[in-house]
Amino acid sequence: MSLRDVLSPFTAWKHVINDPVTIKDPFSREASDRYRGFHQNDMDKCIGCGSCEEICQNAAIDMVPVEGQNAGPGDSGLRPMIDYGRCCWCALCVDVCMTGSLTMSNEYTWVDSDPDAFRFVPGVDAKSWDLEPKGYQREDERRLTGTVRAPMGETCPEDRIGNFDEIVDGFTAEQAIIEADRCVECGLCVATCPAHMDIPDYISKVRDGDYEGGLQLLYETNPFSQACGRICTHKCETTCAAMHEGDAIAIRWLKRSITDSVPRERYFDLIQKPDVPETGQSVAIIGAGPAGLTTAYDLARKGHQVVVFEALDKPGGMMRYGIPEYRLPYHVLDHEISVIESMGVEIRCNMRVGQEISMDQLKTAYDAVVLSIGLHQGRSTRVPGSEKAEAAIDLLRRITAGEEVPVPEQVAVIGGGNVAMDIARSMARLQKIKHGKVGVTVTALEELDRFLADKEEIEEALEEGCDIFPARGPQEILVDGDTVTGLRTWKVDAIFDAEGRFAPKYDEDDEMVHPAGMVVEAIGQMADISLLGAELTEQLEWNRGRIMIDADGQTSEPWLWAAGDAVSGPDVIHAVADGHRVAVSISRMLTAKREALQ
Amino acid sequence: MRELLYRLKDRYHFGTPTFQRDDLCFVTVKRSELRAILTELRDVEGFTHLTLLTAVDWIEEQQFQLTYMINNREANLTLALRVMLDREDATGDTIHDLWPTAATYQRELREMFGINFPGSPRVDEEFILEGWTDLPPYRRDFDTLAYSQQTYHDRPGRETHDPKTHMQKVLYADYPKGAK
Amino acid sequence: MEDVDDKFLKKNKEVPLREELRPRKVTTPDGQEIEIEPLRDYFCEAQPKVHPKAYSKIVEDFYNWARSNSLWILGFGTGCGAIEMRPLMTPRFDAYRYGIQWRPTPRQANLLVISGYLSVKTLKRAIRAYEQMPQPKYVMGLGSCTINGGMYWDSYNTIKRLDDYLPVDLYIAGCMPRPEALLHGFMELKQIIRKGEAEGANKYAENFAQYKANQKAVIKDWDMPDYNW
Amino acid sequence: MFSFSPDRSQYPQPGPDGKVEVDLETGKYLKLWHGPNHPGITGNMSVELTVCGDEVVEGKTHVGYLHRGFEKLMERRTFIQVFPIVCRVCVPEPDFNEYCYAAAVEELAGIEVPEMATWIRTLILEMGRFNSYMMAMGGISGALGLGVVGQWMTYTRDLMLDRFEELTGARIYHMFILPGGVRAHLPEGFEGRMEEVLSTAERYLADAEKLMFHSSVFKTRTQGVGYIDPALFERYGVTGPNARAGGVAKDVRKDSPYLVYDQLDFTVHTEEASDIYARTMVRFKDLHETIQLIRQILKKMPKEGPVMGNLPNVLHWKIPRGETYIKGESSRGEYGYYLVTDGTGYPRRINVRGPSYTHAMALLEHLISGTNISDVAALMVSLHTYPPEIER
Repeated sequence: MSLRDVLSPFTAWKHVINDPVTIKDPFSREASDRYRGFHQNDMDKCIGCGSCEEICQNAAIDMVPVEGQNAGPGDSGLRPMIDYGRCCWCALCVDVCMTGSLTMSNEYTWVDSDPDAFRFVPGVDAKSWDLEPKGYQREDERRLTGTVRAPMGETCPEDRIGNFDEIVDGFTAEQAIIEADRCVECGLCVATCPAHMDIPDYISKVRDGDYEGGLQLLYETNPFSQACGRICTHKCETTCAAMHEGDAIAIRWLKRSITDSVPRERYFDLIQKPDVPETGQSVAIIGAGPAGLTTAYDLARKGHQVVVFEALDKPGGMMRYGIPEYRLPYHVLDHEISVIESMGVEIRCNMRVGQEISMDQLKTAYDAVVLSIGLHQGRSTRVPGSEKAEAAIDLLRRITAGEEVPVPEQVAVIGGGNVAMDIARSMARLQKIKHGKVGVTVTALEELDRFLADKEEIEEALEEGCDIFPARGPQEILVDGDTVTGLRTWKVDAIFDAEGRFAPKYDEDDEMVHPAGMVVEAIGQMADISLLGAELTEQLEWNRGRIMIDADGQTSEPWLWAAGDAVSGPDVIHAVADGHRVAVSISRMLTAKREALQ
Repeated sequence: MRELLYRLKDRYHFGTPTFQRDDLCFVTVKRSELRAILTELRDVEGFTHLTLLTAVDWIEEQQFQLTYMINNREANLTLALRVMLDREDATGDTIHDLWPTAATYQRELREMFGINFPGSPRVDEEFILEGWTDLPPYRRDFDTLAYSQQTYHDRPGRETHDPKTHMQKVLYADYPKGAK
Repeated sequence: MEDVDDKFLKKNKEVPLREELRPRKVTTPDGQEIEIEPLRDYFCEAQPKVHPKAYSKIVEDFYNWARSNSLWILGFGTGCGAIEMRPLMTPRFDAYRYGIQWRPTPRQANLLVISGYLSVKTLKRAIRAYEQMPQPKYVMGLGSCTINGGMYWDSYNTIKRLDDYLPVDLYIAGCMPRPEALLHGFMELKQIIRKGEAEGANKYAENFAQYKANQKAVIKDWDMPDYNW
Repeated sequence: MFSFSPDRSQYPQPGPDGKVEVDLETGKYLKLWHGPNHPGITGNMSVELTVCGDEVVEGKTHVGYLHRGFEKLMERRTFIQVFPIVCRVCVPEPDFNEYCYAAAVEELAGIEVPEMATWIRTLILEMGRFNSYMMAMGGISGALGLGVVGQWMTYTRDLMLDRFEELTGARIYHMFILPGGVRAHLPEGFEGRMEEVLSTAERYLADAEKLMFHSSVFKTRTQGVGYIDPALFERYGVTGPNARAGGVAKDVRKDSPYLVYDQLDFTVHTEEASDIYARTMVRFKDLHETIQLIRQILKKMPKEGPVMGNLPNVLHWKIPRGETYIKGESSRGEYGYYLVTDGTGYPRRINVRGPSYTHAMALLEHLISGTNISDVAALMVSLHTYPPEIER
């Protein structure tokens, strides 16, 4: 033991003269900028998808309805309630939040003698830290769910323009799994889908590789899953939780990957008619489009006898005669319809109601009649010379039917919707085949970003060499004798007036002449209601040119229902939803009738 | 590592080894040979350090996997020997005389998995739990959530809603779901 | 197949009394023979009593003021939150300036801080520690796990609601709460005491049977007297 | 003649197996519970001592006061949900759990970690080591009555917690090392503030050195006390500073470098005496090494780059069947995670190999018999054990 060892501890005394290290006011000490303190939630951004609840390993989060937040497209109306008797401040909820609405402040003090007080809905129950800008936020690059859509193979524009082959390759199994993996299964899309398909469930089937189970799930809500997997307007993808901070899930392509992955002959084993007794009641359906055939499918599966009357050569309606083959190949549609037929649905083609058979005959021969006639008449711009213009819908039908259509070197299309793109791209293909080059001009009233057509459609049309002139109003179709020579347009300044009514204003100085050997009008369609006959037309109630129906699709006549484009506007998935609704309503009526008889 | 297993494989029965990394290998051995292998590895091959001893419950196969992880600190090699035991009446062989610290592991396994190690010191004494009356908790068939909810009480008053069903209730309750 | 309900209604385990707790005859080093019955010798069997208020309000207020300014905490780190008490004992946060200090034995403490989750094994010790503390005494629950189980909400070995087993006067949210939050909690507790609302100990005495029933429902090897102080 | 050594001739002599027959009825023995509520215990655990006079005849470690059943809870949680709970396994040095778990998951799931993230991980681990050593130094000095050193160490540790807070967003449970990377970059000006902490720490350590290693009291109480025979190291699974104090220069960081330790210069310090003094000394030197390492990391690390690799959607993340073991050198010795996956979204089994498990159980029980009661606390602290990682 040296003297040094005895003395050296005394050196600690030098600290006597040091400044104290004590924090004078520990109560108002702020935590660091990144501190994971109490939660904040931006009510405007939150969509109530429940991913935070899903990831919370403490079961600390409940999704609860709150005042002032209503359910709507892409918003469940629920908001997270956090139980601070459970929370561990790991911030996984912040990390996983699909919109970035959930954050954490750097507040950390909450004392209370009531143990039940530690629950609150951030953003709704006012707290002192609601507006605190500091606190934990996720770094931009870090996401716990994938943000980028799996790439989709497509035929390149040069290869696809000269033919009507399908453009989109569809996901490979690996791509489909990668894409399906991004889904957070919140189910917001289900509410948006008109047919309320079980989207998260079938996506999870893709993830698990159970395509057959997925197919059965699809057919529970949609007998046109193959078609919808290709040409659906996919409203669901506009409310996908993933779209807020990345690409929406490619729901449509995933649906397609299910239907493509199951061998065609397996369909008939997987989707079988349920074992129900024949009711002996029968239903006539006018029009073999998606609405009519969905109704037929549902009713046949309930044991009713169903006959579908189709005016044209082949069933499919607008899916066959309106949608070009490169988007929905005919063999897919044929197979789809054969599945429906396997339920015992009888389809009589070339039976135009009003000509081959009358409405009255149907009324007496069947227990119920469904009107699903679609929109097969093109609207006209009624500008000078418009009598020389072609209707897009007509032209598409003729192309499908294999009729000879005139293919001039220059074509002008009026309209900015999907039909306009369809006809433009179809004509472009025909031009390429006939003349070796494309000469299509598309003009529309709207600005490009407000076109009604899907973005991909526009992009693909541009890729294929169509010229698009947005904000051009048609003024005259120039005619030289019997032949069309071009289209004269003015620049559009505004489409609607101050009250929001349709009243386009033009800049007359900005005039353009689009030379064209053919002008196609694609500005909308209407239903051909001549089949109803004067008497029935008189009896029915109407609403702005459309047959008025109730929530179940029933018209003012007790035996007549209406469904599909003719009443809901042009959209396959809407038509399917209509079909289900009408089928349930008819079935209910038929059951009541049967029970009354017994 | 490969060379070591190659050297030993004539005398002992090994399953197919998994070379997880260059310095980490898993291999299944027979229970009857475990002690001899461990002794040889420890005394001859330099695997002197028992890193851990634990069990995995493969309830689907009705087996417990005992993992003896031993480490050669000079060569920095880790070898994990798996021994499969029947889940019914599981009994392992004590190695506390090779490594005294194994007694602790064996006590834990006895308590948490119900695997007995006859002869291991204090193996039947309570280790971590006190007054435990249920199944050994680390067994897969013991449901901790159910036990917890029945033994302790959650604070009442919580209720959650699934966004999908909630939206159905609020937005489209009258839509007929499917064709079924 | 065993009935599920039955499985969980198992009777408390019959445990043999620990060796040192058994009554026995002992020879002292100087040759005397004495009889020892530890459970009787070490514990008092009297039930807890409700602590009456002082007759005069002024006196009671004075008492409460005095109590609030001498929070002596039992230095028993029951769970992870204990690690944030250490900074409070050191100069940086220096809780001593507020009349708060840590004591090594329950006999000298009047505040039991349950620093986080309690495993069943620790609960038994915590109850003993609490009962050995002289009145008036207070309990503070620290962290989420004392409120509703926290992140151990599905654990088989931790209690979920502290107030089932001990009367809690104040909770501090956090996992774990920072020293500053703890200080806030102590200040809040002082306020409560000063107002005369920190009645935890009396609540414990009043609902003694209920608390004991709750405690015995989870402590399967109860091997001590019902109340020990 | 007055003697410092008391008369212990009446004390029982151990039998040939080194054990003493304890018969409570002889009245010679007393059962003494050291903990769980005891100032001289490292955390919430207890040692059941059987004493004769002031000499410990037998000691049994009792743990389980902090048992939360983590290994069971992890089996019920998805791979991402395990991430927040692993750090709770060890309170004073949680980062090792995060690292080992993340590395195990990354290995089995085949996830690449960006370089920047591995540097930040190394930094975090060294900061955690700093904290842990500070606790150990404070603990050992406190156990021997040098309260002021404990105060200094807690203060410097607290300064480091401030750095932790600004980097990770929390003081104790950082939850920063996500599988796939880390949560965030270094904040602006972090290096400067870290340097302040490190130089303050060095100042206090210089003082502490005088108070501890040059104090006659400390030396008398620790030198030659709590000797572990290096021959026992392998058999009792002694690793880390406890082994290094007995001349075994083993350190996982050096022997099988993980993260970026192969790009860092550091020395593995050893002592020969293998007693409390030597163990404390090794920690003290290692603490300086850690300070040096933190400086080195901050200097050498890249300034930018991504900190997160690509994760699949964590809400339904499945990992193929496999098993692995990841280890690292924590402040107490070899820390490891044994992860078994079975192809589902949940781990089949996770086993935590904490160094305290071997140190505080079999080893402590072996060492404790024959010591003086007053040395028990110092002995326990010198082994540097944290109860939560023993029982998990």
